[in-house]
Amino acid sequence: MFSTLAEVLRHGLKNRSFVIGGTISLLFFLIAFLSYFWTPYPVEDINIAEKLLIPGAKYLLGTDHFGRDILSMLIQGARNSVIVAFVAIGIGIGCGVPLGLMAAAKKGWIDELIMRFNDLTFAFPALISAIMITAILGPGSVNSIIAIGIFNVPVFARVARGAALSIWKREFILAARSAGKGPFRISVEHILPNISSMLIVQATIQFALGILAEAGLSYLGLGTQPPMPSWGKMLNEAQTFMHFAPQLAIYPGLAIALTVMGLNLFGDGLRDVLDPKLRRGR
Amino acid sequence: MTLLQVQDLCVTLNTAHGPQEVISHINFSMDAGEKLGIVGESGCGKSITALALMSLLPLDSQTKGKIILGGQDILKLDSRKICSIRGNRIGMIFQEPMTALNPVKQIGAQISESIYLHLKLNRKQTLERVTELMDKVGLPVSRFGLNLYPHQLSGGQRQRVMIAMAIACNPDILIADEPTTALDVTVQEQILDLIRELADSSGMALIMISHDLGVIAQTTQSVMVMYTGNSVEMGSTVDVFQNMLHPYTYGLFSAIPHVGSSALPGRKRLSSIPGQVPELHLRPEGCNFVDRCSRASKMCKAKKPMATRVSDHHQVWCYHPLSREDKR
Amino acid sequence: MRIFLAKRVFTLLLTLLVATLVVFVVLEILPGDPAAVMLGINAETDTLNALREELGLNRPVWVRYASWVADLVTGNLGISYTYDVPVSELILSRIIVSFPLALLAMTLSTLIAIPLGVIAASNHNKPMDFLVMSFSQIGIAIPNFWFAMLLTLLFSVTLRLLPAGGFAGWDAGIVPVLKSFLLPTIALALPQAAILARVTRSALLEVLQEDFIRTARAKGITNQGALWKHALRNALIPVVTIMGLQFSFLLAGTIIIENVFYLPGIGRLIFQAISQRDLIVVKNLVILLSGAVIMINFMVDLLYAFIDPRLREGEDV
Amino acid sequence: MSKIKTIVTLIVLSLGIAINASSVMAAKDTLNLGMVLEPTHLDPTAGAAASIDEVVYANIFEGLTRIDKNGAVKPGLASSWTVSEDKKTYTFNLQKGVSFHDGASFEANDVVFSLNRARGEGSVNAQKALFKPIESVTSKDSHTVVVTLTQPTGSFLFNMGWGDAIIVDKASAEKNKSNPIGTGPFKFLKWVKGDRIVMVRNDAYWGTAAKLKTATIKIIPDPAAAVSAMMAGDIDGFANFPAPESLAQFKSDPRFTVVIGSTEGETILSTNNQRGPFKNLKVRQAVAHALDRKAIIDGAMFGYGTPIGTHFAPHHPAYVDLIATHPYDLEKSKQLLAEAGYPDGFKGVIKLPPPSYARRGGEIVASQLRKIGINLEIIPVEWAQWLDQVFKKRDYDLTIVSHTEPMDIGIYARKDYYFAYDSPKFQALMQKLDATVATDARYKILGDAQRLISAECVNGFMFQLAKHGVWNKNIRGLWENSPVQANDLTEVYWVD
Repeated sequence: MFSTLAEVLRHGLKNRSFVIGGTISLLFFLIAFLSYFWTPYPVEDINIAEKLLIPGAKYLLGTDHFGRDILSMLIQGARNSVIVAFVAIGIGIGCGVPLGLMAAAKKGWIDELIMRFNDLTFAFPALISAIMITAILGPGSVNSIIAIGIFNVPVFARVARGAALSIWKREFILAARSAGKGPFRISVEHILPNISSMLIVQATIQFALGILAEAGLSYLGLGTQPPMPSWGKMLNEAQTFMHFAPQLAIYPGLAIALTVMGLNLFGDGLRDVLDPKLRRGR
Repeated sequence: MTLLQVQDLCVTLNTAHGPQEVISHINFSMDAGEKLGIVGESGCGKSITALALMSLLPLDSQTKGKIILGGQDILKLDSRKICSIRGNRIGMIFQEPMTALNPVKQIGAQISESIYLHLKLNRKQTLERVTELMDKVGLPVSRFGLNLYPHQLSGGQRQRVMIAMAIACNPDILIADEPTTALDVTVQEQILDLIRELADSSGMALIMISHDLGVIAQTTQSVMVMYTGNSVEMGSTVDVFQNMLHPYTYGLFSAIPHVGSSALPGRKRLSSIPGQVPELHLRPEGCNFVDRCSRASKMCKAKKPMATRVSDHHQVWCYHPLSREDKR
Repeated sequence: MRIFLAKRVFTLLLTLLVATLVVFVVLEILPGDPAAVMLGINAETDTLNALREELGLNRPVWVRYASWVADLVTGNLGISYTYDVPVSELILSRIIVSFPLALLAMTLSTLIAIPLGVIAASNHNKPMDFLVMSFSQIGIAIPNFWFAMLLTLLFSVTLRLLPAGGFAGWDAGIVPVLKSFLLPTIALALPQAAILARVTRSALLEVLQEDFIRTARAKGITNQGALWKHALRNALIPVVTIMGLQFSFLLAGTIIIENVFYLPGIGRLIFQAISQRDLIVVKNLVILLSGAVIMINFMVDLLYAFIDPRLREGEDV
Repeated sequence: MSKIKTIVTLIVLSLGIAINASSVMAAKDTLNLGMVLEPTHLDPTAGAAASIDEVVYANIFEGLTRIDKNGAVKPGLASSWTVSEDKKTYTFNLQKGVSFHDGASFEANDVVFSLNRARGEGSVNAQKALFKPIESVTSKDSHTVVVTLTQPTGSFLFNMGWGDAIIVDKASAEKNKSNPIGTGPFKFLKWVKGDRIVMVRNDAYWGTAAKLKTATIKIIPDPAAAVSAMMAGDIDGFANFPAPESLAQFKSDPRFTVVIGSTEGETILSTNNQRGPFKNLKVRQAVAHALDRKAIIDGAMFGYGTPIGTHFAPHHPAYVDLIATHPYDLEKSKQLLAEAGYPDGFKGVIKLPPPSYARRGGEIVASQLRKIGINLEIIPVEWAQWLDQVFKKRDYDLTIVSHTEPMDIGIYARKDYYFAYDSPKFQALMQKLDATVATDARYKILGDAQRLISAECVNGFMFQLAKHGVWNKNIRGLWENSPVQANDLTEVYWVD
């Protein structure tokens, strides 16, 4: 199932959404990486004299209400979104996948317990659990990572469990069991590689949702804190200027939308490439 | 009166290696009530022929040639007219009963669907028709309620439901695409007997598709042997079985173990046909069977053989058909 | 079927009990003292103690937990610290906003998403499919508060057709309420419809490859007929799952939309209650929500059994 | 196809007209006033939130005295009063023929009950300190009350005008939180939590009746939603508009007038005088020189706000302009830091409460102090955490808050206050101020107090919060300034 990277690319390049999504996502990661070395203007410095300038030669995309260059903030914001979404997925996979695998392997009351625990975490909509967490630990990008991460755990647990259950029914698993392997080793050696394509696809989609969640949290003032810029915060602060300086809201909104769309397209393309059943259909 | 005429049928499908001609230049005709068998290894295009007759081929396929049913070429019909033929004039039974029925719909509803569509009976008449069909296929409604779901029936029983659905509107032709392959042997016999009885009793023409020569022998009057999309030999079942001419047909028959043959003196090892069935896109220039044929000549490699008619109901596509001596 | 129900109801109650424990512990470690929030900067320490006594905050932890669970069972949810009004009344006044809004958004989203999903699936890889997919990509990608802002800018500020927000109150009649619900419903429904359309499409594509679809067509049913009569019902399982998740999200996850349209819904009540440390409201509201979500999941399970007969013997999906 | 299109456009058009028509007719004697913060309840004697007073003060509840729009003390329920020579006994003659909204009559015992309730042990009154000087409250007859003080208190009449000192009826006092019963020109009608509070004219009012029939206070916490609500005509006006950045747009819109006034809100960079480097006066002076007040006002408040050099409201006659004592001078600032032993600066923490003046002001102050080497980590906190960490436990270096209580320079005399400023000299000044009643003597003491805290740079005094009034141009009678936390609607009416 999990073919080598070269083969994935070979098939991928024929798939439209894989290509478009891939380029946008790559661009997004490059920008985020770039922000470590260079941004057109330093992001921390506030210079009120040049506030709310419209896009021009000096500031390509204009300046915000504190006179900071919007382009630099977008580049810096990209880094923030990558980190928040990336680590949040790490938490989601790190805790969710083992839970899902265990639920599928053990069945019985452990499965029931994990699934009910899943329902419980789904019970608290992401935003509310985020608000609770930031109220306890205080706002900040670290805490929003934890909040989004926690929300990812049940998603990965559910996906991993669903995929693992269908693999457990397959003959080659019976063969492995008859060879005396315990459920733990089977889960790691046989089940995990077979559901990894599903997990990768889910990861890209959760990455996109992670960026949206971070934007939502920043909107409520709970996400990344100054002086570190974030797209969500830029959008939040731009609201009151909607009527006479709309560009403040358009650029971050576009950045979020484009990145999330790119990641989703890439996820779709990846699903088609990795899932043999669908590959034949294209 | 010829019921069905297939003239020079060619079907091209999109595959991983680009468009490939899956079946080429298939010709045969059938009279009302006739029983034709189509035999060949899996992948030789027999199911594709059946789907072409039902015009159920995937959207991105191209079909050339003519299929004349009751005087009109169904390949030229628009989708609405074809729908009025499918299930009404031609019925089909599929191979895999476990997945061929809708798991969330009751069997009674699934059978009555084509009756509503084509015969336009009212509820009461349809119910009677369905009960009658259930009895015909050996699933009396007293024991098998119409509100049962597919997962509550065994493989054999589901195949009987499939048959009931296929013959619901008394079609002129019934196509059975390897109906018994997925069943165990004991049930296989019952299903084959059932199909044969139904075909005989209602005068339906039958096209039996199988890779099992025994099934073909039991149920058909004439047979067509196919290999990688071409028909290699066609004729009455008796002629082909006793006086096979094409090396591939001969190879097929010699691969069958005969019951008790091991007790005969001078036991012969089962001979298998050397080499592999070529991939669709790697088929040779001349006759497709050339690389595996012990009698292959230069001519065979150059050009695909034309049909040579040995008798009025036996023809073969080979430059060096087998003679009687070779078969000792 | 009955054991299936009994088992589920038991796990339901167990989960709720665990939820009460989790919520209580979380709120215990929440820093900040409700009394201080109410009395502000100049309050003196003795007034703070008087208030804390009045609110019963000084009782030991276990006593407070036990009395809360007892109250929960008897349905008396206590008095809100900040609003000094019975919590049940406060929550009720917010449910009559959030619940209809969630219902409206859910219906609109389903009415848009299922047909779009079917259209996309039935002309797979054709322009229509691409159109629906790009709509759904855009729908998912746009942050919903940005979309809400654009809606208000267009319909309320420039066209002045609809109010920019606020809730007219049910006693003001149906029309004003629907007018104030129109924009929030669209803002909530479109992103959900985008997700649901994608799920419907991929579920349908999966089912359309099954053998029984070919059997149906072999019976003379048209492509569309086979899709609506046979494929759709089989594709409902994943679709219903997503709808279940979406409805529980719509109940209280709409804090942002309630903020943009200043609607007095449950989302904002929770957000306000947490920042004002109105712990009684937070505790009871979160439990109510968990109960509602678990109830929704339970109903989704029942729907599974209704849709797919194979599930009626109690095996889990 | 075209036939269908015409029908659809017809429907949309008629829908549009119908909606617009209904909202225009009903504007005459009702008012929709927007407010940002929803009051937690409606009893001003049991909560400190300014939003409570902004709804009920002078509208529903009245006190013995009343603060008018210029901050002067006017007669309220006490029509007149006499003060004894030793300034320790006040005799209030009460208005006659006054009744509470529930019909109960207003007499002297209501005053006795209200004042004793506010200063008693179990009192939950947020401004209990206002009643500390009271020694006894007795009613001489049904409409005269005598109040004796332990020591002369110059601001006693002003204090009795606060929202926390309103007079309630014993019978309805406990229920005031959700069903306020007062003597004011408006009666409470209903409160849809999270959405709006509705008041109607009290036709049995003892004084000049209110001109409005109904007044609705609409709660809109989100500044962007406030802008849309005003633009869409849902709201008639905001006494104090939350988003100063959009005022320019309201000015250019013919439908609205923008009235910029002042408030009692001294917005300061509160400094923890006992914490690390800030113990040292030179460091505090360095900070004072590093604050560019004009940039802070332009950046955070978009130019609305008057710079201040001390903790006093500039519009008050006793104000002393001390901005010149610490002008903006980075070089001097760096030099002072070096003298104090921090040549290359130090790290610190600034905790910011939710209001936008704090969050935006904090970012600007942090970037300004970064120029002289003071690197501040910004930690935003909810009010609950601010009160707990900053106000109670003093776990902070710097914070930004606007003290909106009127005449509150006295807080610098409280040793336990979160500034951690303990100056016996200042405490003595405050005692002297309490003892003097003559206005010019009081103003002189207030001047010395202002000079002292400015010289000692107790806090970074930045600017006085402005009042951004935005309302429909046909409305008259709304206050320009807010000398006390209130939205007095008694004189509001429509013209056109």
